[in-house]
Amino acid sequence: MGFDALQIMVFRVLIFGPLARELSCASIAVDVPDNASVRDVNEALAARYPHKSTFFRAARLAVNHAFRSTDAPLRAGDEIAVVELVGGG
Amino acid sequence: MGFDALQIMVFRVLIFGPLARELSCASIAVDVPDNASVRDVNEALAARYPHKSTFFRAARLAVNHAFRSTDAPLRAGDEIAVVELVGGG
Amino acid sequence: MSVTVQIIDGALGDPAPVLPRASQFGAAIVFDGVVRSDEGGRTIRALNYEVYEPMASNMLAELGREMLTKHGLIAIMVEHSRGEVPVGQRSFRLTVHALHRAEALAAVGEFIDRMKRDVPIWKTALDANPPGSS
Amino acid sequence: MSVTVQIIDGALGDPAPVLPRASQFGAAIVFDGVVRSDEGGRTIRALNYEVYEPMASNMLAELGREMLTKHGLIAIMVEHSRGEVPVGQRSFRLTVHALHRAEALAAVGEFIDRMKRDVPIWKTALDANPPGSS
Repeated sequence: MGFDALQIMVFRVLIFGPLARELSCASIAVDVPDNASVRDVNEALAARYPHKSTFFRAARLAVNHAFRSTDAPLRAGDEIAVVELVGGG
Repeated sequence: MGFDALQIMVFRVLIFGPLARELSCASIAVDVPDNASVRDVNEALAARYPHKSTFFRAARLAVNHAFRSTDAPLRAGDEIAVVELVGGG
Repeated sequence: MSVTVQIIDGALGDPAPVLPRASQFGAAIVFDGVVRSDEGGRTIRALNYEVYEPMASNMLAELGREMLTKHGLIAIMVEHSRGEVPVGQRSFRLTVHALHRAEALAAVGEFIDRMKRDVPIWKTALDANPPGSS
Repeated sequence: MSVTVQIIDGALGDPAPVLPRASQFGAAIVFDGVVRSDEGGRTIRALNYEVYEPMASNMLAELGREMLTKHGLIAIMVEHSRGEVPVGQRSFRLTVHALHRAEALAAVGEFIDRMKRDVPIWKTALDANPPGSS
């Protein structure tokens, strides 16, 4: 039909801790193309919060409760979470 | 009187652990000159047990419950002990 | 060889009698993390721990298995609090049994460093004097 | 800041409740040394510890004070057995309270290395099957 590229997936990306308090929410909805990878979610988050784009581009994302490479493809229904820890002790 | 150099001190040097079992005793009597240092006790022990002379020359001695330098002078009545540990654990 | 992980609501209790009669290990370490009153210069009354489950438990168990293999441990037990833990109370406990002290100490240090970096648990300081209270 | 040293006849008992409510320290480590059944390849029933007193207690206390200062610890407690300790029982316990885990772990490792080298305590293995028993 020529419209394949318009297919999108919507994810509600979970956020926690200081980030959740800073943004006053517990999850962020992002749209990515149907063939998106983890990196595309980083970029979508960065675009959504320009003042935190550096953070979101580098942030580690967990997919279905495990860390994935940034190239890993996503499927509709995947649970995505920003797992960026502050460390310290 | 010309006989000052004949003055001696007698110490009963305490030994423990594997060394005490090997030599079947808990202390070794040694004679040293009146102006003896810790090193003289090492040498007297080495002379007493020629087959263990290397061990006794290098063995750490405690004097009155503390480690001393090998140059430290001794006085009659000092409590001397061979404190050579095997380490490990 | 065993790995156990527990996420516990609130402060941890007293340590279990961690040393059953056991002739196979030579060293046991119990590490307790305690909430300090001073958090980055301010006085707090508690820390609140947010734990992303089941990822946190999965990763603690995986990390435990990795330490067990790498350091040749006999057993490793992890307890971590979720929610509010008052100052002076314990929020984390790591128990390691090993043949010798060197591997037990190495495993404790490495486990905690890795946990801080990789396991999805966040802490928030709760001020002793919340805004508007005084 | 405190250093305590105890020489105890026979096996050590259960750990004291080492964590009184304390808002000043962040990390507590309890290290237990347990008598293993295997000592240099042979099966033993116990270890016998010979302790040269008061030098051993003096040196343990001195070493504790040195670790306290060097690593900035809050408290350090040492317990060591004297005499016979059966396999599976504890013969040594070191408890360290510190602000952070790094110094607590460093202090435990260094204390034990130094103790093995410098503190006049000797151990003798008591065989499971003494000569003539079978």
